[in-house]
Amino acid sequence: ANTGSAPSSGSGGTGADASGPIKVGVIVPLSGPAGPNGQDVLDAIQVQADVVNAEGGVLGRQLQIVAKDDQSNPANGVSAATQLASEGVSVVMGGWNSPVTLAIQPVLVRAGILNITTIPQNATILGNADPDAVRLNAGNAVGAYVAGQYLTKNLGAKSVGYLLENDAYGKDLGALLTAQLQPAGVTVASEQTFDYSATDFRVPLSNIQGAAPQAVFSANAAESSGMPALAQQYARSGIGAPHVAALGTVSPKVIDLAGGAAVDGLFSADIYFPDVAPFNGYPENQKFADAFRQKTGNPPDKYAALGAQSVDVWAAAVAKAGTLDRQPVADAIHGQTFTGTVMGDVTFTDKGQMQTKVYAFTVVGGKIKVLDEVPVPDEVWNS
Amino acid sequence: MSPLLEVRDVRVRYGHSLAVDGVSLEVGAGELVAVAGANGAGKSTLVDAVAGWSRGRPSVTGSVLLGGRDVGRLAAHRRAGLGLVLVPEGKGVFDGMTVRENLQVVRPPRAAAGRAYDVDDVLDVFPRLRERIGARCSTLSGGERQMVAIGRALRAAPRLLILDEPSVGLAPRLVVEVLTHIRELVDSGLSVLLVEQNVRAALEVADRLHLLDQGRIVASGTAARMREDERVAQAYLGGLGP
Amino acid sequence: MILAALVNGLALGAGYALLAVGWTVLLGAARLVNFAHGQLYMLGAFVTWFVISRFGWPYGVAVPVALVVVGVLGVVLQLLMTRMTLEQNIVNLMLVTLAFGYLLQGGAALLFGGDPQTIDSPLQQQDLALGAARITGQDVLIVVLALAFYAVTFVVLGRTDLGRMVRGVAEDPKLAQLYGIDAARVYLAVFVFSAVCAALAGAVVGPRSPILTSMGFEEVIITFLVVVLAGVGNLVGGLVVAIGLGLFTAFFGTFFPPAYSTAAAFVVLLVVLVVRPQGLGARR
Amino acid sequence: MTADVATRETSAPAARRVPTPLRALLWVVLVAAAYLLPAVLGGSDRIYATVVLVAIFAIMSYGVDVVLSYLGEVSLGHTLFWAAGAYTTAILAVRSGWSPIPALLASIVVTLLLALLLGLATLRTREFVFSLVTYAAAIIGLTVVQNTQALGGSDGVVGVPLLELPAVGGTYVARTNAELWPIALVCLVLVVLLVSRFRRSRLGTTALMAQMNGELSTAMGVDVRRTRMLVFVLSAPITALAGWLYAYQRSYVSPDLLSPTFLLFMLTAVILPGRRLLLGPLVGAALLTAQQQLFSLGGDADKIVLGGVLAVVLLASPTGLVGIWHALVRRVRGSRR
Amino acid sequence: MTALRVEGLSVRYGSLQALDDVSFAVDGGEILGVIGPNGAGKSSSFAAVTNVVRRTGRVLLHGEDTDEVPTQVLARRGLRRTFQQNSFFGGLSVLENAMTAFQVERGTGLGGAIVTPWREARARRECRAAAHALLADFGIAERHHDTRPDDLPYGLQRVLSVALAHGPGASVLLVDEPAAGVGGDDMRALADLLRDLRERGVAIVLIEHHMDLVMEIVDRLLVIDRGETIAYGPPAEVQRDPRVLEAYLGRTA
Ligand SMILES: Nc1ncnc2c1ncn2[C@@H]1O[C@H](COP(=O)(O)OP(=O)(O)OP(=O)(O)O)[C@@H](O)[C@H]1O
Ligand SMILES: Nc1ncnc2c1ncn2[C@@H]1O[C@H](COP(=O)(O)OP(=O)(O)OP(=O)(O)O)[C@@H](O)[C@H]1O
Ligand SMILES: [Mg+2]
Ligand SMILES: [Mg+2]
Repeated sequence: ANTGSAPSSGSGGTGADASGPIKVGVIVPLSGPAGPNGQDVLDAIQVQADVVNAEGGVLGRQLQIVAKDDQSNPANGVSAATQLASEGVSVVMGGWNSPVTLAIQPVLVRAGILNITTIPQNATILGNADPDAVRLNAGNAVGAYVAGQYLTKNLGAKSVGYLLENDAYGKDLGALLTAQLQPAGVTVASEQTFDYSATDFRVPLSNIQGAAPQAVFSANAAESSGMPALAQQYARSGIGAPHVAALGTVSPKVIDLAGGAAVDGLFSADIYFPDVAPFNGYPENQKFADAFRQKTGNPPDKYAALGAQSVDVWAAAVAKAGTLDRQPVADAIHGQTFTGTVMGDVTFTDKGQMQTKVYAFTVVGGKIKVLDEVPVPDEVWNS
Repeated sequence: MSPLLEVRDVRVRYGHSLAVDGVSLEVGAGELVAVAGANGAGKSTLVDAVAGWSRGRPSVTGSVLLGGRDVGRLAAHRRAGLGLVLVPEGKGVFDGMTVRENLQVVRPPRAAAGRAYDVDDVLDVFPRLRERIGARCSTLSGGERQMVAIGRALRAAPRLLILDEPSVGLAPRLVVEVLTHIRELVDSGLSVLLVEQNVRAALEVADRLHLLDQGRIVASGTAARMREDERVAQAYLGGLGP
Repeated sequence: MILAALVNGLALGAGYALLAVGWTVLLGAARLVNFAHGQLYMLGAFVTWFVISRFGWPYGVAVPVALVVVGVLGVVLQLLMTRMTLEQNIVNLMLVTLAFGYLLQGGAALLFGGDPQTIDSPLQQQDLALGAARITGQDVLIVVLALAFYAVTFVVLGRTDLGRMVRGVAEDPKLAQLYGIDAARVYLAVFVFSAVCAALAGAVVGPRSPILTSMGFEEVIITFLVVVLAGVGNLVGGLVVAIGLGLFTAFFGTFFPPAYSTAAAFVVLLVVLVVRPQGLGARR
Repeated sequence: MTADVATRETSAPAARRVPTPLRALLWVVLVAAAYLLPAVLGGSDRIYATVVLVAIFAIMSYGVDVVLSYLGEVSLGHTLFWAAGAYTTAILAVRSGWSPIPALLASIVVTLLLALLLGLATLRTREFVFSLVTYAAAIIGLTVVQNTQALGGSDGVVGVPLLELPAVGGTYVARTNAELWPIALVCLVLVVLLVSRFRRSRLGTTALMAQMNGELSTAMGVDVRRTRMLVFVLSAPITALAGWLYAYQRSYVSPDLLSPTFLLFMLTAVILPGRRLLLGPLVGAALLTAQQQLFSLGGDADKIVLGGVLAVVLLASPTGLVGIWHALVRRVRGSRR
Repeated sequence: MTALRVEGLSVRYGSLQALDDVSFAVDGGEILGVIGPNGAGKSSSFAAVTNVVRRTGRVLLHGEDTDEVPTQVLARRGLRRTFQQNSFFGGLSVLENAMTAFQVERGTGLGGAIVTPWREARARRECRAAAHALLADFGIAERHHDTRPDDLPYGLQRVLSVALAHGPGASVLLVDEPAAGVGGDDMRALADLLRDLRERGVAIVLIEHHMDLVMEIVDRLLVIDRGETIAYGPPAEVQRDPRVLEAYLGRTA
C-alpha cells in the first residue's frame, strides 16, 4: 500500500562507486539503556565483516561498516536511515526495537535498500511496509509455541500465571500462548501487566502469588533493568511455581544482573549459545566466536550472533544473486536455505523469517544449562 | 565623637541617568535626620544605596560608614546584621506570611544596640494589628501592611533605622502617632534616617532636615531653621501641601 | 492480599517520599522546579555503585560518599543559578534545570558507561515476611529514612528560625535581605539539601533493581506529582501524598492491570488539580 | 519578568520602521531564498530531509511558543496535539483512505476538541501546576495510545501513504523529501504569518496583558480566562499541522510522538533563541535539527551538547541567544564609539 | 439617573465583616471622597462594587443592576478603578501600557488581523494616537513614553495608574489613594487632574488619606470605620463630626 512507486532503481541502492568497498549500514542503539547491546551487535557485525573480507569480500569487494545510533527511538532511526541512504549503503542491518524497525522500513523501501532485521520480534515487521523484509530473530509465534510446549509438556502445569509487558510484544505473546494453552485445558490463573520501564514488580508478583498458579510465564524484554529485576524479585517472592521466561529474554547478562545463582531454576529458551553443542561444532561459529572474543574480551551472546548472522546470510545471498540490488538479493534469501552459517544450517520462510533450532535452558549455579531442543513446526515459523 | 552614620559623596546611576549626585550626610547617635524632596528627587535611591539594597540594578559609588566602619561593600543582609535596618518604600512585608510570622522572621542581632521589641511591644504600638495577627499579609489593607513593615523594623533592634516614607497610606491620626512614637524612640537613644514627603509632619519630629532636589542636597539645617526657610515653606508648606 | 498491598504500598510510597522531601522544600523555598532532580537521584545511585565496585568499600561507607559528591555538585549547580533564583525567573529555572539534567545524564553515560549495574547492599539480601507480604531489609531502611527525614525537616523548618528564613526567602528574596537574611545562602543550603536527599533516595532505592544512567525522568515526574499535589512547600502533605501514591499504586495494581497505575495516578492528579489548583494541602 | 526582548521587539519599530511594501518584499525574498536553500546546499536527500524536518519541527514548536511567550506558561502537553494531528491523519489515511486535506481538517477538529478539554481543565491553574496538569494529560495520552489496539498500540500505525495534493493539472505527489519541501515550506510560512498576525491582534495584546498583570487587565476590561482559553486552543492546531506533515513524512506514527524527546525539543527550540521572537522557534528548530541530523555526536554526547548550550545560554542571558546577541552588538557599538 | 448607586453593600472575609451595610451614590461631574482609618474597608468597597469579591447589597451602574456582571464587563461599561498599590504591565513601555487601554476594545480580532491586515494596521495606529493623546492629557511628557512604568518618577506612576483606569473614557472612576507618596507639585497636578475629569462629567469616587487634597476637591464625603458608615455628607460638615475626629483625624485636624 505504501509506496506504489517501489524502489526507483539506481537511486541509491547500489553504491555509486562500483569498485570501491561496499558500504553496509547498521542501525542500532549506541546510547541509552540498550546502548551496550547495540554496541555488541555492531562489534559482531564488524567482526563478521572482517571475516568475510579476509575471505575475499563480497563480489570481490571489501565490506565497509557504517553505523548509526538510533537511540532506541523511531525518529532517530528514520534520520539514521536517511543518512545511510545518502551515504550509499547497499544494505541496512538492524533496527533494534520494533517501532524503530517499522519506522525505517518505509525510508529504506523508498531508497531501494534492503533491510535485514536482526532483533525485533513483533509480528508486524514482516509483510507490512517492506514486502522484502528479512528477519533473523524468532518471532512471537515461535516464542509462544516454545513456552506453551514447555509449560504443558515438561512442567505439566494445569494453571499458568502471566507477567506481561504492556505493549504489542507482551500482549501478542500472551494472546498466542493462551491460544495454545486453552485447547490443552490449561487455565490462565492471573494476567499481570507492567510497563516496559518498570523495575518494581512487587504488586504484580503478590497478585500472582494470590492466584497460586502452577507455573508462571513472563514476557519482559527490558534486558538491562526490567527483566533482571523481575527474575530476582520473582525468585525472592516466595512463589513456589517455576518461572518460565519468554524466548530470548534471559541472557547471561540478565542472569548476572539478577544476582547469578539467586535466580537458579529460572527456565527460558533461546536460539543461540556459543559454547554449547551443537553450536560449538559449527566451524563458522567457532571462527566468529573466537574473533568476537578477541575483539571484545567477551563471548558473543544471541544478539551478537544474530548480528554476525545478518552479514553472513547477506553476503551469501549477494554471492548467489551476483548483484547488490535489493530485489534479487531479497529473492535469494526468501524461501532459501543457507548452510554453514554462524548458526548452522538455516532456512528462510517465504515471508523472510529465518528458521533456526530452539533450545530450552535453565539456570543452574548462575550459569545457563541447556536442556533439550524444542522442535518448532514449520507452520509456526510461517505464521 | 564620630557620627553613627556617615555618607560620603554617594552617587547612584541607573544606566545613563544619575539619580543621586554626590550626596554626603551624617546621622548622629540619638538623632532623627529627615530627608525630604519632590517626587523623583532621589530620596529612595539614596537610602537604598545606604542600605546596600535595590530592586533595580543601580551602580553605586561613594562610601557609607556605620560607627566608623566602612560598610559600603557589604551586602544588604550583612548591613542589616550590623544594625542598619531599612524599611523600604512600598511593599515591605512578606505577603504570604501572617502578621505574626512577619514579625517573627526577624531575629534581633545579638549585640542589639537599641531596645529589642518583642511582638507584643509592636502590637502595643499598632493596636489594629492585634486583631489581624493571624491574617496573611496579602489580605491586609494598605495601611496595615505599612504598620507591619515598621513593626518588623522595630523588632530588629537597629542601631540605625531608615524609614522610607513610613506615613504613606496611613490615616492622618496614625501618621502623627507613628511619628511621635519614632521621636520617642529617638529620645531613648535610637538613630533614625527618615524619608518623608510629608515635610510638615517630618519637621514636627526631626532634629535636622536635608532637602533633596534632582539627586543633590539643596538645603540643610535644623528643623527649627528649616521651618523658617523660604524655599521649604514655598515648596512644601503652602496651599495644597500635605 | 490487602495486607500485601498495604506493605507494598508503604514500601513504594516511602521511596517516593524520600525522593520528594528535598524537592518539596526546594519548591517551597526557591519556587524551583528542578527537572534535574531525577539525574541527581541517578548520580546518587551510580556514585554509590562506583565506590563499592571500584574501591571495594562497603555499602555503608559508599552511601555517605555519594551524598558528599552529589552535595558538592549541588553547590556548583546552585552557584551557577544564584542570580536566576534571586530574580525568580521561574520559566528559565525550569529550563536550566532541564539542561542540567541533560548534562548530568550525558556525562554519567560517558563516565559510567551504558551498562546496567547493581548496587550491593547487605540489607537487600535480608527478607522479612509479614504475613503474606514480604519486604527486604532495604525496604525497612527506606521507610525508616523517609520518616526520619520528614520528621527532622519538619522540625527544622517548623520550629526554628531557619524555617522562617526559608519561607521568607521563598516569598521575596530581595526583601529577605532587609530582614538580615542572606537569600543566596539560603537558596544554596536548600538546593544542596534537596540534591542530597535525591542522592540518598538513589543510594537506598537503587539496590532494589538494576540501575542505568538513563534513569531519572520517571523519578522526576513522580516527584513533581507528589510535590505539586501536596501543595507548594507543604511537607506533611508531601509525606501523605507520597505514601498515598504508593498505596494507590499498590491497591490499584491489585484490582486493575498494574501497567495502568501511573496513568491512573495522573488521572487522579488531573481531577484534583482541576478542582483544587493550589494542591491538596495548600493553606488558602 | 522576561519581557526585555519583547518590548525591545515591539517598541523598536517606532525607531526603525521599514516601509510596509519594502518589508513585504523582504519577506518574499526571504521565503524564496529558503525555498532554494537545500538546492544550494547540494540538494541531497539528506539535506532535503533535514530542511523538511526543520519546517515540521518549527511548526510544532510554534504551538508551544504561542503558549509560552504569550501566556507565560510552560505547556508540557503539546506532544498530545502533535500526536493527535499525526495519529488522526495516519489512521484516517491508512484505514479509511482519506486524502490529505480532509485528514488535515479532521486532525484540526480533533485537536481543537482536545485543547478545549485540556484548556477547561487548566483554566484555573498557573505556573508549575499548569505544567504538571498538561504533562499529566500527555502521560495519559501516551498510555491510552500505547494500549489501544484501535490506535495501533505500541507498534503504531504503519504505511501512511504519500502526500498527494490536488494541483493544477492533476495531483502533486510528494514522493521524496525534496518534493515534500515546498509543501512544508508553505505550511511553515502560513504558520509564521498566523503567529505574526496573532501577535498584532487583540488576542495577542490581551494575552500579553493577562500574563503580565491579571488583576489589572481584568480591571481594564480583559476576560482573563477567556483569553487564556483562546490562546491555548489556538496553539493546538498549529502543533497538529506539524503532526499531519510528520505523519506523511515519516509514513509511520507510533507512541514515540508522545515521548519526552519531542517535548524537550519544542521547549528548547522556543527558549534557546529567546521568547517572543517571531522567527525564534524556527531558528531554534533549525539549530537543533541541524545539530541532530548533520552534526550528531551520538546520543550521549548530543545530550551534553544540548544541555551545555542551553544552560550556558540561559545562564549568560535570561532572554536566550537574542539577549547574547544584543549584548554583543552593544559591546561592538560601544567599542566603536 | 445616578451614575453609580450603592445600597446596603456588605463584604465578609471569613469571620471578618469588612463592610457592613454601606450606601452611597455619585453622579457624573461629582467627586465623592471616602475616608476612614486603615483597614476600615475602603478598598474593599471598590472590590465589592467591581464584583471582585463576593458581596451583598445592590450596586446600580447608570440605573442597571450589576449583580453577577463580571469585573471586565463592568470595566467595558465604564466602571473602572485604580489600585492602591501601583499596578502596571511591567514588561511594556509607558506608551504601550497606555495603548493597551484602547486595544482591549479597539484592537482587531484575530480573524480581522489575518483577513484585513490593513485594518489592523490602521487600528493600531489609531490606538497609538489615542494613547499619545491620553498621556498628553494626563501630563505625562513624551520623553517618558519609552521608559518602563517602574522607572517613572513615583508621582507620574500614580498619574499613569489613573490614566490607565480612565483609558478610553470611564464614566465612573474609582481611585484608590492616588496621592499616596505624592507631594508638592505632583500633588497639585493630581488635584487639577481630578478636577478636570470631574469637569468632563466623570463620576469619581476617591479614597484618600491626604485631608488637604480631600477637603479641597471632593463634593461629598463618606467616612467608614470598621466597615460601617459613620458620616456621610458635605466635607465641611463631616470634618467637624466628633466621631470622625475621634476615629480618623485625631486631634490635629
Ligand atoms: N529602577 C530604576 N531604573 C531607572 N531609573 C530609576 C529606577 N528607580 C528610580 N529611578 C529614577 O531615579 C530617580 C530617583 O528616584 P527615587 O525613587 O529615588 O525618587 P524619590 O525621591 O524616592 O521619589 P518618591 O518621593 O516619588 O519616592 C527618578 O528619576 C527615577 O525615575
Ligand atoms: N482578601 C481578603 N481576605 C481577608 N481579609 C481581607 C481581605 N482584603 C482585605 N481584608 C481585610 O479587610 C479589612 C478592610 O480592608 P481594606 O483594604 O478595605 O481597608 P482600607 O479601608 O482600604 O484600608 P487602608 O486605608 O489601610 O488601605 C482589613 O482589615 C483587611 O485586613
Ligand atoms: Mg521614594
Ligand atoms: Mg485601602
